Amino acid sequence: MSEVVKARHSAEPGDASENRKGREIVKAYRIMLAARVLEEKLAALYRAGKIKGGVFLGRGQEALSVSVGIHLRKGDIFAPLIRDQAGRMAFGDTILDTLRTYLGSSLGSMRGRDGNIHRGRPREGYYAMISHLGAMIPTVAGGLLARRLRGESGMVGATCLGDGGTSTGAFHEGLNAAAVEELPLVVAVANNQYAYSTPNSRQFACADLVDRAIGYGVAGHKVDGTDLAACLDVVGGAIAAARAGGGPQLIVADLLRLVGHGEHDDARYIDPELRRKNIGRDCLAVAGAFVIERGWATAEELAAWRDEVDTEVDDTANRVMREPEPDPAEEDWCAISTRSIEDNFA
Amino acid sequence: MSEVVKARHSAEPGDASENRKGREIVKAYRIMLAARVLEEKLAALYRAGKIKGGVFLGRGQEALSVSVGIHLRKGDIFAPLIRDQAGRMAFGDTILDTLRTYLGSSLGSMRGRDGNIHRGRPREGYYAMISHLGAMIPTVAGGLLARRLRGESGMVGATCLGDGGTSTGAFHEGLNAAAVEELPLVVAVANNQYAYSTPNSRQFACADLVDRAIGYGVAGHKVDGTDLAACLDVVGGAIAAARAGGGPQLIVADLLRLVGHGEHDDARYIDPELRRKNIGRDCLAVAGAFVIERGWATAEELAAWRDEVDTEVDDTANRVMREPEPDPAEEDWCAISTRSIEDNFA
Amino acid sequence: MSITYLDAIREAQAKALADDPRVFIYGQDVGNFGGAFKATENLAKKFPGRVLDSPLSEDAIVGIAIGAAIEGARPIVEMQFADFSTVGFNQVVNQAATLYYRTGVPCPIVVRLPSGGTAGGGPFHSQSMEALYAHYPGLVVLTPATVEDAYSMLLGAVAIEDPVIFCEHKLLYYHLKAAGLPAEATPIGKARIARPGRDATIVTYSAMLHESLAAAEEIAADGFEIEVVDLRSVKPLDTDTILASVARTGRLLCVGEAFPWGGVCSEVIARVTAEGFGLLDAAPQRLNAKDTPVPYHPALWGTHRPTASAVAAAARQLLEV
Amino acid sequence: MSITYLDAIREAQAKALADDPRVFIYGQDVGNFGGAFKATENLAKKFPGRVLDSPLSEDAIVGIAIGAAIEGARPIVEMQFADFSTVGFNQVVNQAATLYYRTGVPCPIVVRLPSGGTAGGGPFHSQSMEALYAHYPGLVVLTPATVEDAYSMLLGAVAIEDPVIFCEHKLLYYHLKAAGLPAEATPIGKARIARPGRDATIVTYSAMLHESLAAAEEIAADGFEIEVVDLRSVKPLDTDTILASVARTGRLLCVGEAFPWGGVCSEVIARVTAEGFGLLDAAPQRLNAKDTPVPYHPALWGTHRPTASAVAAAARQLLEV
Ligand SMILES: Cc1ncc(C[n+]2csc(CCOP(=O)(O)OP(=O)(O)O)c2C)c(N)n1
Ligand SMILES: Cc1ncc(C[n+]2csc(CCOP(=O)(O)OP(=O)(O)O)c2C)c(N)n1
Ligand SMILES: [Mg+2]
Ligand SMILES: [Mg+2]
Repeated sequence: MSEVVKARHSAEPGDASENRKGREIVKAYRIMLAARVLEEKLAALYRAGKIKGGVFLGRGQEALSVSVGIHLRKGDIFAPLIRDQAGRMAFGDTILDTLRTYLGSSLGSMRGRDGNIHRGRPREGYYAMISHLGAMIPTVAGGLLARRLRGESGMVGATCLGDGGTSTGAFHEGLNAAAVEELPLVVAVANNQYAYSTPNSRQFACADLVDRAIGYGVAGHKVDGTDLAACLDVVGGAIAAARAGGGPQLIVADLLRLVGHGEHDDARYIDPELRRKNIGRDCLAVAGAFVIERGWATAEELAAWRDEVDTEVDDTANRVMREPEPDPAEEDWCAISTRSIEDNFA
Repeated sequence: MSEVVKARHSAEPGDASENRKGREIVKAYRIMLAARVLEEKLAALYRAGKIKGGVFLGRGQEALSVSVGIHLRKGDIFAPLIRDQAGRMAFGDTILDTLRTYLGSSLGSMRGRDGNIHRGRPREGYYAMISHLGAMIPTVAGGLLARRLRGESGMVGATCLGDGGTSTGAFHEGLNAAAVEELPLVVAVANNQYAYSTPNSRQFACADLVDRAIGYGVAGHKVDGTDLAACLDVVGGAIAAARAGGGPQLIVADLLRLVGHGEHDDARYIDPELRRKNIGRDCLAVAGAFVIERGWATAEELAAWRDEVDTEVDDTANRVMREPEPDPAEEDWCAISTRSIEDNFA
Repeated sequence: MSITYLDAIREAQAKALADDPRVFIYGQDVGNFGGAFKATENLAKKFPGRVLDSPLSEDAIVGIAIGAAIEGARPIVEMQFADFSTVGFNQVVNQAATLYYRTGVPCPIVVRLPSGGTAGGGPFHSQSMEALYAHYPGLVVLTPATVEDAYSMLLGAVAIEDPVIFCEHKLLYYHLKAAGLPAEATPIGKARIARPGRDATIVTYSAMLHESLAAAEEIAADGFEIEVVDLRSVKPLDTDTILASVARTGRLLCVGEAFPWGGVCSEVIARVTAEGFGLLDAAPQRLNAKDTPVPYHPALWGTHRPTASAVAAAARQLLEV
Repeated sequence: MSITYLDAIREAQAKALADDPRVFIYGQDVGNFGGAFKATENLAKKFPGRVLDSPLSEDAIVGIAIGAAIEGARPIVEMQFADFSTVGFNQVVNQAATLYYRTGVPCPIVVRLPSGGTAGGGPFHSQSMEALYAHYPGLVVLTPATVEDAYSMLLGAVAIEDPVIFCEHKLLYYHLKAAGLPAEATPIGKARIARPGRDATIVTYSAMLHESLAAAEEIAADGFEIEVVDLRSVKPLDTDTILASVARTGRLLCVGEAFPWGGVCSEVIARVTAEGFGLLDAAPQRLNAKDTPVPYHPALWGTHRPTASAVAAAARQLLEV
């Protein structure tokens, strides 16, 4: 898997390139690890009945997700989707705010009005997804259009989607409109072979989802979603291409979701054959082994990193569980910002 | 342009093949001619203020349209769009019913409730389009699915669309779902370079709309929409492929609309360069010249055919203009068929 | 034997599939998986080839159902949540709802909408969309509140030739139970007196029936008898049954879980005041959810929606006028 | 100088573009062509790069506007016809309408809907969708009936931080004329007494204002003075102005062009009866279009919609009670 990466950095002297790559991968690995540990905590809290709302996890999809978040900069736009805990953290979301929304603290960014995967801070370029799949594609495109209209350049907007989400009209209209405007939009599709229980065979009939790129006139990229180095490379390349004016980029990563659709789901419908294939590898384990094999860290260091996050996650959860829940009596129950024209229902 | 056609029919002895082709082309030509004459009458009636509702014509698009209608059989489904007067007539629609809807006769198939391009007779497989572009694609797919579920086979469902219509979510969702079900659906796109005033450069960014086929896993076909023989051949091939179990077929015909978007529109926005190119040819004139050149008919015969339709159209219009308009007092103003549960507004 | 509201919906679909070869089911995850809420569990196995997983394409799902209906089939479509039907809205209101009026060909589709709020559901998994669909001519909009109605009204919905929006309440799926299923269907379009009374009428539907019944029970302790009318169908609306009740009680409170502007409650009040103004001893009142998106946090949600105690408070106020 | 309703809409957009660099226009054919109704004529030339033709993609159009608004822009979106906004419905009601409540970030988009019936428009080019949007929390829904309001309310719509559904009536585009444009804007959310009277109140909006004024004029010949209230905004609804009028007249007729179930009229009646029951001397009435799709044939359309004479008949009946 290092072949491609090496080729890309061939201008650098071998050692420097190797070191830089090592640092990048270790950084990404540690974010993946934090996301994984945090999500395991969320699952435990869910089983303990402590969570408000649903829990939908990204286990097995961290390599792709982190690769999107890590290549974005301040000033970029990111609209993560359901399974992007890793990408969110790479883009700056915190363990604290994650736990606050899941545990229903009134101090969370969404103040109890919305939560969990729907959280965001739009003013910081961190868009808050609506549930309707595909809807964030035109939204990010619009954010980019506005930035361009006011003279900005060099920014990128990225959003993630599942295989199922590619069947929505919103995906089609949004990507097509972005292509017409040549916007620096990156759409990363986590092709985890299922939409809830629906296998790809009932979702689309094309040989590969990346074949859609040509129909929009955008660049298409394929990547092994279980391979962190490959994801970092391909996603990094796509984001760089968008940033450089290459227009929209469609990335399709093949992988498997290693959990249920939500924590209520045992994912019995997943073909066990798939789990045994390359696609069924755990990207975190693969990345950890790779890091060790390359000598960028030792197994002991990896274990220590996990302990570190474990402690932070536990401490934060304990703290957040003592925070107040939102108080309906303190809510102003107004859905518009122009209070002077609020409608009154007697 | 005869190259492709010849190749397809090479199994037949040269003469027989040539004669069969001649008969098919002449038949198609005469339908195109009838559609053209009828539409010219509609334009004249529009200018005279006699039309109820709008007039949107298919001038320049008859070769493609007739090719779709002519290859469909009784028992097939056809959902024509805005510019399909020729295809409608090939599928069995009449001068009489066309004029009845445009002139607002109560005897028209839509009884004044809807009209003009929105007319149809769904019970006869002739679906009545709604205005929302793209919407008929899943509708036809659903009709085909129902037929298959009750054990029928060998049928085809076809619908037409413009370049602009391909940007709708409905196009994407409908074609994708049809591909998953491998339905015998044919979507014929009349790529007339503009959606109302919007040029393709503001509509999509792919090199060619037919490139979308691969993204759905369906067969794609390109054809010169100004060339009747080519249209008959390509559309006929696509319909035959669908009928034979080849799944959905996407046809993209390049052509130019030789009238305004509607009769209220002077189409000033159309690039005059395009008019001078091959794409700007009048398919009816091209087909007429071809018929004469091949010796399938003489110029005099062509003129006589036109006179014949002219007379029929004029006579029918005169007759229809004496027919009663719908009488609001006789309407039952009920939108559901189960009268017993009609809602009552005092 | 104890059967839930969800079981009733499943059984009705099983019966429809068994009785009528024209029936099929289409929607996301409805096949082998049996649907997000298990409303179609085992149906794919029992009726091979007639319970089909769709792509994630609400617009196409409804469009396909319409085409199938034109060809004489009787599709039942499941939206995974009512809220996602906004994406298939156009096909419902502009094609299904207009087909019969325009062409004379009816459009017998049933669109099942898992509706209403649950704790933690949030803005996109909690909506009550009956008013949106009822606004459009050409649709029948049903809102069963009981296990029996869930069963018989769904069978009724499949039986009629017109497009039906079938609003099932998710909160009732598992908790609401009955001893058995009705042998006879109540006719579509008839409301029902769920609790007789004489002092005031509460008109309601769906999950709010149960909050209203609880409120009536609570108030009964004070010696007031509240009559509770379960609309069952919001389009058509059984104005006669409502008027007859108001004639008995002279007081009207409408309770709905939907957003307040222009919902079922305002429609009921407009009809009662237009046709039964003289029957009213006090100003008719309504109680709806608050005019904000449905909040995700259970503590906020519990205040956003009308609860039994909020209904009781509103009813007490009405009784005091 | 004479300026039409359509001119006013164009001028308001020109002024918004000139005054505020954050404003841009996005929609089908709005660029060089100037829009299907010429509401943006010459604006692309005057404001290069700020009036953009979109693909034929209503869902993406609204989604793009929302994203732009998040980044501080003030997009004005044109739907070619209100009816086509059903395809962009989800983005409006689920993203634009919820954004502020959920995230605290406002969503200042304006969605212009060429609304209402015209002769020959038919089922898909004639709809009045104000009730659908008003039902959802988080939206402001404006329905200007005059040239002056079309101008000042559109400027007001661009100025506020919230998403505005701007329902322009196509029938008023060319025929309705005024001498000039107002210098001062009437505040958003205030209704207006369009004609003072004492015998009955007609509450109406958009094109129906003119039918209602004509009806009032007709009835004046019989010696009755009808007060006509032009709502201007249907969400928020200016209940105070309506109540004050009903307090003067004791009688209420609501007139709307939309479908009858659950529209503006039923909302107005529900509010008036809840808050002003004692003010009413007769049962409040409403007059809407018929409960079918809008027919295409002018002869049918003329009966489907309320006309001045239908309004006059309804008002006379109300006066006789
Ligand atoms: C428009 C829409 N329809 C239905 C749903 C309900 N839903 C939520 S997640 C999901 C499956 C998504 O599958 P995919 O896009 O492949 O993402 P994955 O869950 O596999 O990550 C569905 C159907 C939705 N969120 N939006
Ligand atoms: C969903 C939708 N949006 C907008 C319209 C309004 N409209 C009618 S025809 C048209 C242009 C269609 O262009 P195209 O699909 O290329 O067909 P053509 O008119 O060129 O034949 C538009 C925008 C519509 N009918 N449907
Ligand atoms: Mg998936
Ligand atoms: Mg076109």
